[in-house]
Amino acid sequence: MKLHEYQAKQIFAQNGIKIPKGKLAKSVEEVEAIVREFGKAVLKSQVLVGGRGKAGGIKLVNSVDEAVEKAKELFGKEIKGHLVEKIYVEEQLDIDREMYVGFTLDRANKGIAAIVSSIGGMNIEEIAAKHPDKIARKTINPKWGLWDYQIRELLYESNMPKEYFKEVFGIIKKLYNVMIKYEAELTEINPLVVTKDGEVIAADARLNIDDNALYRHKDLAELKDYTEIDQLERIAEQKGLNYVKLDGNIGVIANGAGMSMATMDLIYLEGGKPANFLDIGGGASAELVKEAMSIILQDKNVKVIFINIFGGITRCDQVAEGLIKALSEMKVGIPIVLRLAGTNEEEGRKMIEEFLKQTKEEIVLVETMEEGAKKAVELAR
Amino acid sequence: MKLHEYQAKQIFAQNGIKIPKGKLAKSVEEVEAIVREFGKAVLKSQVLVGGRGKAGGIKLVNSVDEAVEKAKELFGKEIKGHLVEKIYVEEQLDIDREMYVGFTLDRANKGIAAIVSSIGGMNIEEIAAKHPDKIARKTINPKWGLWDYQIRELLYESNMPKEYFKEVFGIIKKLYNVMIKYEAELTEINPLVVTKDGEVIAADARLNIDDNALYRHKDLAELKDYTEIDQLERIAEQKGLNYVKLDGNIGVIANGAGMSMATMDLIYLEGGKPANFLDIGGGASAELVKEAMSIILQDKNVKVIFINIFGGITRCDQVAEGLIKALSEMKVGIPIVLRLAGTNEEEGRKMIEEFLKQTKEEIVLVETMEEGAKKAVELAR
Amino acid sequence: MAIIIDENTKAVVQGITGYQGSFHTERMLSYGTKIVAGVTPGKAGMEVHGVPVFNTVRDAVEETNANASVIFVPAAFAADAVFEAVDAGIKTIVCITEGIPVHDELKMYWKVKDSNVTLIGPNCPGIISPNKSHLGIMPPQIFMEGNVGIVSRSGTLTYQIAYNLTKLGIGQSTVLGIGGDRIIGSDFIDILERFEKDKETDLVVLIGEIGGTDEEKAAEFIKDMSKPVVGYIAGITAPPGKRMGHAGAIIEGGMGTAESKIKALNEVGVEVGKTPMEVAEIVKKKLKR
Amino acid sequence: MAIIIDENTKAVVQGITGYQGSFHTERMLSYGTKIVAGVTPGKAGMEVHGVPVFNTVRDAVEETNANASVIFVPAAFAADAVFEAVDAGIKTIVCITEGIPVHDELKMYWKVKDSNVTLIGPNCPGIISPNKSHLGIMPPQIFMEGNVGIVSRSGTLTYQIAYNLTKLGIGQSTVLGIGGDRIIGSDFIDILERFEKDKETDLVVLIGEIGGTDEEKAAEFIKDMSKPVVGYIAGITAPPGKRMGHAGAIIEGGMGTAESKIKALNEVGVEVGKTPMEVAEIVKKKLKR
Repeated sequence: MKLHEYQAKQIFAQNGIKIPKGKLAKSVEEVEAIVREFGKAVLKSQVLVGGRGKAGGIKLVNSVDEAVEKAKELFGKEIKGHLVEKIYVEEQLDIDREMYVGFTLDRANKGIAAIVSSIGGMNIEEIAAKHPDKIARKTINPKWGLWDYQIRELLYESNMPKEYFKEVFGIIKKLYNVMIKYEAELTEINPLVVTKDGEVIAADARLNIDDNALYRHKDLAELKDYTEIDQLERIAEQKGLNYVKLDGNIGVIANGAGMSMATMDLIYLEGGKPANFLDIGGGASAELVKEAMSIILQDKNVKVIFINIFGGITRCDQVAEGLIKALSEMKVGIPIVLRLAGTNEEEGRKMIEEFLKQTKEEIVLVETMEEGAKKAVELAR
Repeated sequence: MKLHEYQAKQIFAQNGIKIPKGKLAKSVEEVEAIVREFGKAVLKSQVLVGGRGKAGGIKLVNSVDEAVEKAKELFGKEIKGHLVEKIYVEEQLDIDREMYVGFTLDRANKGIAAIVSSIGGMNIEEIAAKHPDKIARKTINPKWGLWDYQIRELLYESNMPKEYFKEVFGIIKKLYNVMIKYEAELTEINPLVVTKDGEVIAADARLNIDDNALYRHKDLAELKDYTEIDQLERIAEQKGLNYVKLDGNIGVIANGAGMSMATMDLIYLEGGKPANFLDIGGGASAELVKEAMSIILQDKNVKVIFINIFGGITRCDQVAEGLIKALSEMKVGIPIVLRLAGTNEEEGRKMIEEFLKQTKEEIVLVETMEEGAKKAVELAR
Repeated sequence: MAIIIDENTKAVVQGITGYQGSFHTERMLSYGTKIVAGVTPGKAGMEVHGVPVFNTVRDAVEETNANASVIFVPAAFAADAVFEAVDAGIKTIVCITEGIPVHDELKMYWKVKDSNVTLIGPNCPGIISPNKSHLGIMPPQIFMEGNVGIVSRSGTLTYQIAYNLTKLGIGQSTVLGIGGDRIIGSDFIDILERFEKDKETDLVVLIGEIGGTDEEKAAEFIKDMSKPVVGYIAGITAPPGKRMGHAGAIIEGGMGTAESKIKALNEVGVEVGKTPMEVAEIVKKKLKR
Repeated sequence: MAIIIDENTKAVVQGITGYQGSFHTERMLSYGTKIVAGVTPGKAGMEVHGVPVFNTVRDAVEETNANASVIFVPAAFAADAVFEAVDAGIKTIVCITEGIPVHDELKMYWKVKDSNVTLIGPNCPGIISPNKSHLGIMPPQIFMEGNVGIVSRSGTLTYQIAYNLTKLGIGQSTVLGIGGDRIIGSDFIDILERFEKDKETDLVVLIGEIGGTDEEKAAEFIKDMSKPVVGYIAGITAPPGKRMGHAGAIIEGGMGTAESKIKALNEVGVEVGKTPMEVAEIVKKKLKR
């Protein structure tokens, strides 16, 4: 779960990291009032996507009039597919230098990656590519946590100027505490700004919390911004389905994440385009199959649905039952390619064959997933 | 550093462990006022020594008159060599059952020993000897800390009745947090009481903090009760000397803890009794040697002083200088046996030989520590 | 032979009294797996499908000499269950539980590593050495004893490919899913090392998917393997930044694409099947040589 | 041979710019010890007695290939210094610092254990292999090269006994103080194991003191040793419950008395000298046989 900048900054501040003065606005009027108070300001679109700045989501404003004008531009604007509904209004900083501090899950080394750079502002991959001497990286072993010598190594190896050592040392320590305390997958300050007054301050803030750990962080779970998630994906999540919307026209339902991806890939290999990823998981009930159908049918691009089931724990008869229920309760109107294999395959196929005698919906039963993909692509043309 | 029961209980309470209602009294009048408020009460002498109860330091009182009478008895009483100056007045508990929970440094296994018993009240060695089936012990590895399965194992293995599982589980967890948070060497609840109302409550509290860690726990360091420490030992500590008073009549000064103990042992082997342990440490200055002399001379039992120096970092000439200073500035009046070996031995011996020409004090120079001990025992007779 | 589990495997089921634990215990038992004990705190003395239940893994091991464990406890208690099993002396742990917080998984990883314990999973379908032992939630009837090892990040896809092999008359030595999470106890290399040493295994099928760099690293290891490896990678059509079901199946910062994985495998001589069927056909072709 | 350190030991001094660090660096250098680098954060580029100073141990190791470290940093920073040395690849650490919080010492113990690093100390006088290398604060002139190993919990007492031996013409292979704290990196058994394997060592002197059960455990190990061991135990007259200087020298709960230690050692055939002089005499007698 990604937190908005304004939410992450609040948490940083609670954990002793300095942040600029700022207030959240949900309307042009609120922006106006805040800028009237601050004088000069920065309007920052609160959308959960990287590269907001370059995409025009951040505006410097030097007067109330300018603020109103820019706020009107920003509200309702779409940034990389994300609608701006909230603007975080911040004081302008007198920037002397930009730096970077971040922590992220280190899959390869089974730890926490600590990354520090003595320059910042651009994204970290860019810094790594262009200024390898200004960046330092280290894996923190979860057994022992972060120790002072590691912070010193990060500072020296990133060629951090000595005058910022003490401040940045403290910030690295505090940000690591945030990473651990809130069970984050990633947390980042970019840029970490040194102002002309010599203050070291988090000018931006990223904090992504592990969804699996949210049950231990109820207060954070409440911050989840559902408006940021595709509506269908949100509904699917509530039903316990893994659904990702794509831009093709062949709806996919499969059991297992790998199987679902493989099904999408087969469609692609046959020259078609999958409309989604949808994993009904292991041991799905008839009810869940029905829900899966209903979600896919809400995607108006879908011209054909390919249901690909390999029954292990999942029983093919349950899948058939769910499918029949769905077809009985709603008008589908597009062809369905169905492949059932494994546990109770026979029973499932028989149920479908029976059902086909009494319905006008089109269900094509196939033997293998390869054959099914071929058929689905044909039908989608 | 040992905390008093009332201090430890305050810390327990701050960390979520239930304690009985109680107030500290430093006079009979204060006891009277508190018992007037509480009705029935327990008067508990606050002395830093185990087995207070058996030694008569704890009194149940059922009326204000009784409280006054008992308080008068307790104040000024000596319990195992500790003077009662403070009484902790507590409500009386309606005890249904006594249990035990404790953590201590586990030298042998390099961890934290967790000890739980489903019975309590007597000391833990006694429980272990008499009721081995009611006690469970486990080493907690500092790498991983205490995990829930270990608490469950402790509960099952100590045959803890099921109805107390949940409460005691929580208390074990909280007490471990106290152990770690305050860097304790030992912390213990004995007895952990179940009242007739089913409340689980810490009826006693022990908490010993690692002296070496006190710099990180300034608030605790301030709780140190210097009245509990032998005055000479206190002065020695402030001077940076390791001094332990014993009941013999031969004062001992040596460099190094092992060397000091060996010197004491030699005296004992020759049939004498050491008056103290005193380690001046490595690289002692002349000043420190003088301080060591002055501390030993305050012990009126001392009839002879044996100074045993093996110079490594410590220089024999420095020791000689310190001794000469001491003898010049104060009247010693008892014989000194001096053994100087190692670094600058010659210089040291020469200085002493010169000094002996102009003083009336008796200094016997010996070649070996074995010879020195023999001589000291002779002179003490 | 087979790897990790065989007829000498004696397993404890942690969380045996739960719905999943009980259901799969019955299935594993009926396959012939030696499930010798169950563990659920507070339920000692019970029996589940004839298997005695203990309060702690330590008790279970003392009574039954179990050497393996299958974990079905809820995500919130899974790390504790792994730690408990390790400290009780269990040497092989299969953790089925999904949805475990990743910071817990990091601790699990290092705990088993410190004690030289093999952890399969979490969030995995388990492991089967056909006709010998099955620890997990796989459909055992589709497998057949033989000389092909299968290691996979996916569950159903594994079944599909094993099923295809079985239909072609090709049996398996051991089949296991290493799990779909970002931090797992055993990765491809850990398993490939064992297949390389296993006398019963002549060829290995590696089933990967997008996310992480585990397949790329495996390729480096495969370079020095004596046994042929056939691959499959799912997720060619997966868009970056979107999790495809598994927490680990996500293309992040340009890393972990199917393309890069297929390329790495091809470069060390691994034929990568385009479809599950093609994988089985390549295996057949290779075994004939 | 000798154990732990010899002429191939190349050491870093952590805390070299402090008073103690600088003073003892000079002494170690003048004995011929290879001190190749010093570390003090922020002081890179300096020299101390001709030894180059680095900001981190990692830098020092990269530049000089140091394989050992002597730590003189203040107690509050000692655990961090040990961790830093381990992660920089140092294989032998001698920690002189005294007064380290015991919870820090627990972490130090497991950190070095995890990485198979040898830690001597903390709160120890160091280690000397006469005429080869000296890492610590011992008075090196009293030692003589030879065939007796000395392992001790005490500093000055070690010097006294080594001095007695040297006076009798008996030299030492390696002499080391394992430290006076309750939690130390290497205990008697760790060192006895090495002396047992060391070809240059024919006899071992073990100098113990009250507190803990390290000597009792050592006795169990000595039972199976091929080389003779001679003992000394300080603290016969120490009263229970009082620390005799060293944090570890305390009789607690009836455990760790000199009597129990002497008994344990005697039972496995170790002659325990009553005085430091007697120890040297026993050694002389045993070597003559």
